[in-house]
Amino acid sequence: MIVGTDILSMLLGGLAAGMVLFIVSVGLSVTMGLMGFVNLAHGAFAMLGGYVIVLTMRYWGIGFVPALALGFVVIAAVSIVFERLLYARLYRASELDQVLFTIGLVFFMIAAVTLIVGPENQQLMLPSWLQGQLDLGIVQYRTYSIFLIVVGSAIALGLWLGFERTRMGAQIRAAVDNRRMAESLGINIDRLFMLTFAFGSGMAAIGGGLGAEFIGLNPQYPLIYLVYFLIVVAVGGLGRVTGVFFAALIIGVLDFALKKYLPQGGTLFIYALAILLLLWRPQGLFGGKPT
Amino acid sequence: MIGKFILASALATVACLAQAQEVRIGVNLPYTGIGAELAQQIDRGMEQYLKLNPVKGYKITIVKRDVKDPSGGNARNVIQELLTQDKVDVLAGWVYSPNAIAAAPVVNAGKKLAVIMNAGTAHITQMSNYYVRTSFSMWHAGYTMGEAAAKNLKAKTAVVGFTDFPPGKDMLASFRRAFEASGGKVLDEIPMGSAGAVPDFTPFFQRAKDKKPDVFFVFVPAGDHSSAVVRTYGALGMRAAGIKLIGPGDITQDNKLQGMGSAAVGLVTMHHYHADLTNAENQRFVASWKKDYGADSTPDFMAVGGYDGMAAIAHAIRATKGKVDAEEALTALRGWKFASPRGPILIDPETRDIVMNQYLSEVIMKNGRLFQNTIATFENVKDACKALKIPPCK
Amino acid sequence: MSAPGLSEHPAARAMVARHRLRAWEPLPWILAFGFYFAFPNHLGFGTDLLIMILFALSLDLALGYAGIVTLGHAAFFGAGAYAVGLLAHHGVWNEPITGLVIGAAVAGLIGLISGLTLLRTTGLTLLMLTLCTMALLEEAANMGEKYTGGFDGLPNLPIPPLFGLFEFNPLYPRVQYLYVLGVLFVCFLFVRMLVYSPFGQSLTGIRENVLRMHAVGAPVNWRLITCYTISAAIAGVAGALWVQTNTYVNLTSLGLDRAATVLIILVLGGYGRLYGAFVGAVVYMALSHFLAKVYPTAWQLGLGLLLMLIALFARNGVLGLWDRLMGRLLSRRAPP
Amino acid sequence: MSAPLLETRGLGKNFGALVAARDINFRLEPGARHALIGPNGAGKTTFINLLTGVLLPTQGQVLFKQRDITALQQAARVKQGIARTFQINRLFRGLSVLENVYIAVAERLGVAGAMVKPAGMRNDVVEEAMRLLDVLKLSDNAGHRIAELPYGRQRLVELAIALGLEPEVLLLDEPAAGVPSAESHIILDAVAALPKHIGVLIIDHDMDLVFRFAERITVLVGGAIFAEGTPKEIGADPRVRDVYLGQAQHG
Repeated sequence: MIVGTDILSMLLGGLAAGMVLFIVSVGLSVTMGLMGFVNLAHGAFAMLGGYVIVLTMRYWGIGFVPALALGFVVIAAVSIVFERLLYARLYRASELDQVLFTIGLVFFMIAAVTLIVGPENQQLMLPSWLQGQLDLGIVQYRTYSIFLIVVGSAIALGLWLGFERTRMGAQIRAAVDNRRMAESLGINIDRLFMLTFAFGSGMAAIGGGLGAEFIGLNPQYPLIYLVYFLIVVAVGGLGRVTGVFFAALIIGVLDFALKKYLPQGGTLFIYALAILLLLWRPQGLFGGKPT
Repeated sequence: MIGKFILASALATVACLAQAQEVRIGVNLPYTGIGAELAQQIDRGMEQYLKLNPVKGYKITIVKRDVKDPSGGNARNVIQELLTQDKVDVLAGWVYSPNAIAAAPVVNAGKKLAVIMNAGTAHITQMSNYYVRTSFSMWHAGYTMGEAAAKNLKAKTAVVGFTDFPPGKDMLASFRRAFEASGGKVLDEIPMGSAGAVPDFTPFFQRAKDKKPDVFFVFVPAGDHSSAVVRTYGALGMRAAGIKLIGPGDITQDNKLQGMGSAAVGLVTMHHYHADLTNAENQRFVASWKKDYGADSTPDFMAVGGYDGMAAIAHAIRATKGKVDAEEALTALRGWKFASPRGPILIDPETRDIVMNQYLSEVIMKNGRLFQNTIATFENVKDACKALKIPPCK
Repeated sequence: MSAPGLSEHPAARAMVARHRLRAWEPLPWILAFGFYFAFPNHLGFGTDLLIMILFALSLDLALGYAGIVTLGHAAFFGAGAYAVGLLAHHGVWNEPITGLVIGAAVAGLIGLISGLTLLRTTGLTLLMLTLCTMALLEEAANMGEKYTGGFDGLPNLPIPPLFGLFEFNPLYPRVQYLYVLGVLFVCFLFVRMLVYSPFGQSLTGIRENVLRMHAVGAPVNWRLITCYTISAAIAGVAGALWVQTNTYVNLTSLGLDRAATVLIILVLGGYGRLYGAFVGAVVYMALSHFLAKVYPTAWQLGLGLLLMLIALFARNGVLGLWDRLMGRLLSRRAPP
Repeated sequence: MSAPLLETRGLGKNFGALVAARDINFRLEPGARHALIGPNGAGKTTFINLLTGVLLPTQGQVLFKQRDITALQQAARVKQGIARTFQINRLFRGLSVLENVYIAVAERLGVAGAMVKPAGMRNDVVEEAMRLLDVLKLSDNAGHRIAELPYGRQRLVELAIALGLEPEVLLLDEPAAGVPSAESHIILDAVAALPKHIGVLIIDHDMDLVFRFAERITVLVGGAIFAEGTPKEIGADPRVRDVYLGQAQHG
């Protein structure tokens, strides 16, 4: 039974981390799939969202859940401004220009946050009902991790339904698969992209807030976790909600397991794993047909 | 890769006499980037020393240069330029050990007194004969804590978690050696990610919890790492499981302590300094600090490294009548004693490293704020790495 | 059959003449020499600058000419650096010139192997693969502490005098500066030759339209692998120089910081053009110097803004901007 | 009937459940002027991709001069003498017209991998590229970058690049697509003036072009050959009229 609870606690911890990865990365996957835009600044929106959530809770005293909603709205609105004014100019630019622009944006945001808020880590004050341990019968585990797993699953289910059942979801799927075809069917790609971008950034903001408790929140956040977000997206396949979901969970659990059972290996395994997966399936585990 | 930054051309000058002899001190610290906070502590420590103990009869000019990061490369260029271009008489600074390692050949070629005010990897003082250290070696706290954990805290088993970089490995080695020599047993050693970013500590702590040790000895860099450690320790219910969290003073760094909240109560640490020490020197130091930088600001062990470093330089200046010839200055500093805010200190005549007290403290809640309560004092502790000649120490 | 006038056509003449030395081309070298005499106390900085130029030049070959968008070029810099560092530290070999050859060979070999496996992919996948490969090497160097010194690196490497005559003085790095300048010059000539050769022309073709290159029967993958290997070898030389002139090696030689910096430098100067690396390195150093003075805590802010502006408005960096300004001036003077 | 230059036998290609090409038996004679027509989605581009080696077939064979080239890569087929143009320009937009053609010629002459001698000193390559541009009346534009040219001229560069490969088989994918009608005669003239020994397969919607140019027409519908014959026969075939000509409003 020792071994059983051991593995169970590892699964719970890994799933919780994976859920955060999923919530942050899903928007990145869809926008990259739609526009082929290499957006390395996605994590910066997650960071900004995290700051909005943590700081409004601290200074305005609003609750955790309302703060999450506020973070979503604020960052979605901010990202629309960025998208219309800046990103839109680069849709047809080369990959390299997109990489540069978004790296520049990351630097800019890191510096801006450092100047305005400060370089130190911001601590999220969890409401009391999320603190401590929860007895699951077989195993006692961190309440907040269980909360993340529940919330992450609900979000994944909601997104999946939205993708499969709504008109806009259908449009997005069509546009990811064949953009020119979708355009010729009268889908307004620019508008679709703007909305997806805003939604994805808003989700990232929620992810930034939800993750602050255990992956921290400081100005360097967009750079530190960039590689993880990109690995999730690349492995999950561009523009695939379910792909990103499973990729995030797999990476979350594997990363947790490797750190717990083979901490001497450092980050070596996760990089090696990403390389092997990408060589095996360059379009991602759940990616579409190679075109 | 970034070459030189004459960062703050702010030349802090303390002029006493118009025609006083000038002594130029070249300070290398990470004034920008993640180390900026540390640089500020050391800077203020130096400033406080000069304010509380003016060096009369000499004009002291401080040339500050930014080394940005622990890459070694910047520090090396900065120190080369301090020597050849700014013609400094004394070198000082060094927050990061790799910078002291990388700069050693330049320091040797430059033949100037070089005072290390923070970097704590044990063997770096042996890389140049011009290095004098007024901060600490990782072995000071680690080794003493190893003994104290077995003897004072009566622990039989321990798990060690450490950030996977040289100071962390030093800390692991020193703690394990002393703890096992005192009859304890280290059940597991867990490398917990790199110093560059605060990791999610959950998997590492989960592993430690599964081993059910008496104490969990953790070393992480001061600052954001330590807040996350305390939080994860609380969230995983390790205290309820009967596991005591202990470590060197880095995890209860003074200027971060109040931000940790009540989760920090009960932490037991070993260090050479905390701001709640009750000696007269420290009370004068802390009072002056709070007056100058605000009541919320607290000096920490880095500040005292800067304070004592400047004290050493001042002693060298007086002893050499302002010439600060390296050989003469070193002779003067070997065996030099000083009443520091951290208690009495001595520069070991053989190793040029510091000899000082170590304090075992427990965090308690007192008058609504977290307070470090000294439980036991270990006097005149030497760097055990060099005393025991454990490689790479000689 | 061939009209005699064809080879006299201006376009043909431009093509025939494009590899010839232009009047201003000695200028950077004269400036580099001038620096030696003008700033004898900044030669440590100057040496690092020259090494960065060489590194950026190597990246230009892969990224600027062949269009391989990589985020992991520091892997090769680090490979060259560690090759030289490890051999010197363990007392196997430390002669400088042959050290460069070894650094180039090791980095080139890693370039060849990774090129064989990675260059089949493009876009995000390639970006991630180059990034992860570099991170993997960095972590390996960190973990192989017994040999590599881990995070602390290998200090105090014994590097003997150049040609057995010229000592590397750590305090006054005159020899280092001239040595690096000489190596940079040789490597530059080599890159220049490649760029103007038919091989270089076909790399540009791959960058401009890879599908068309397939359709003209070009062995695209082999060309890319060849280019990537050469580029890696030159980066290895830069890394080897860095170790020899600093007499130590540590993890920063193959981190993301270095890879990002070299990318920024190249783009700032202008990629796909021989002198972009030179202009970029000088501008970056000057800017970081200036901004760090004015805004010590956040020169990143200025750098970020600059990158965004370049990506948005000044495609292809300072030299690209210069070209366009000159183009506008010329067209105004001489209406078409 | 002489031996065919290019031939397919039972060629088929499936994308999952979708059949893009089915049992295609096709012959292109030396020096032929052959057109391939069919409604949208008939599989014309798939067929070209199968011929050039961009796609590998699910079934069947491709033969060039009666040798099986089914397994050959695209580059190897080019070396054998199969060249193509693209429906949408695929040019080196940042390079000059001369450099565009230079790349193709250098590739054919096998000097494109050479690293030492400057490209400009390969007089043979430069001269041949210039000669080609002269033939296509592009020499005035030789120094211009592609991006500076009007679209019609760019289409000519497509053709020049393909001719620089000295093909025996030339596959033209909608050579006049996107060219304003005022300029399209330039393309038509150039196509009409192609050297006689090249076997040309032209794929197009433009019936004027097809009927003016082709000696033989193949109609592709739903991935399979629907009809084949002379322009007269095809024009008179009522079934073709039904499925294609009428529907496409071209007749």
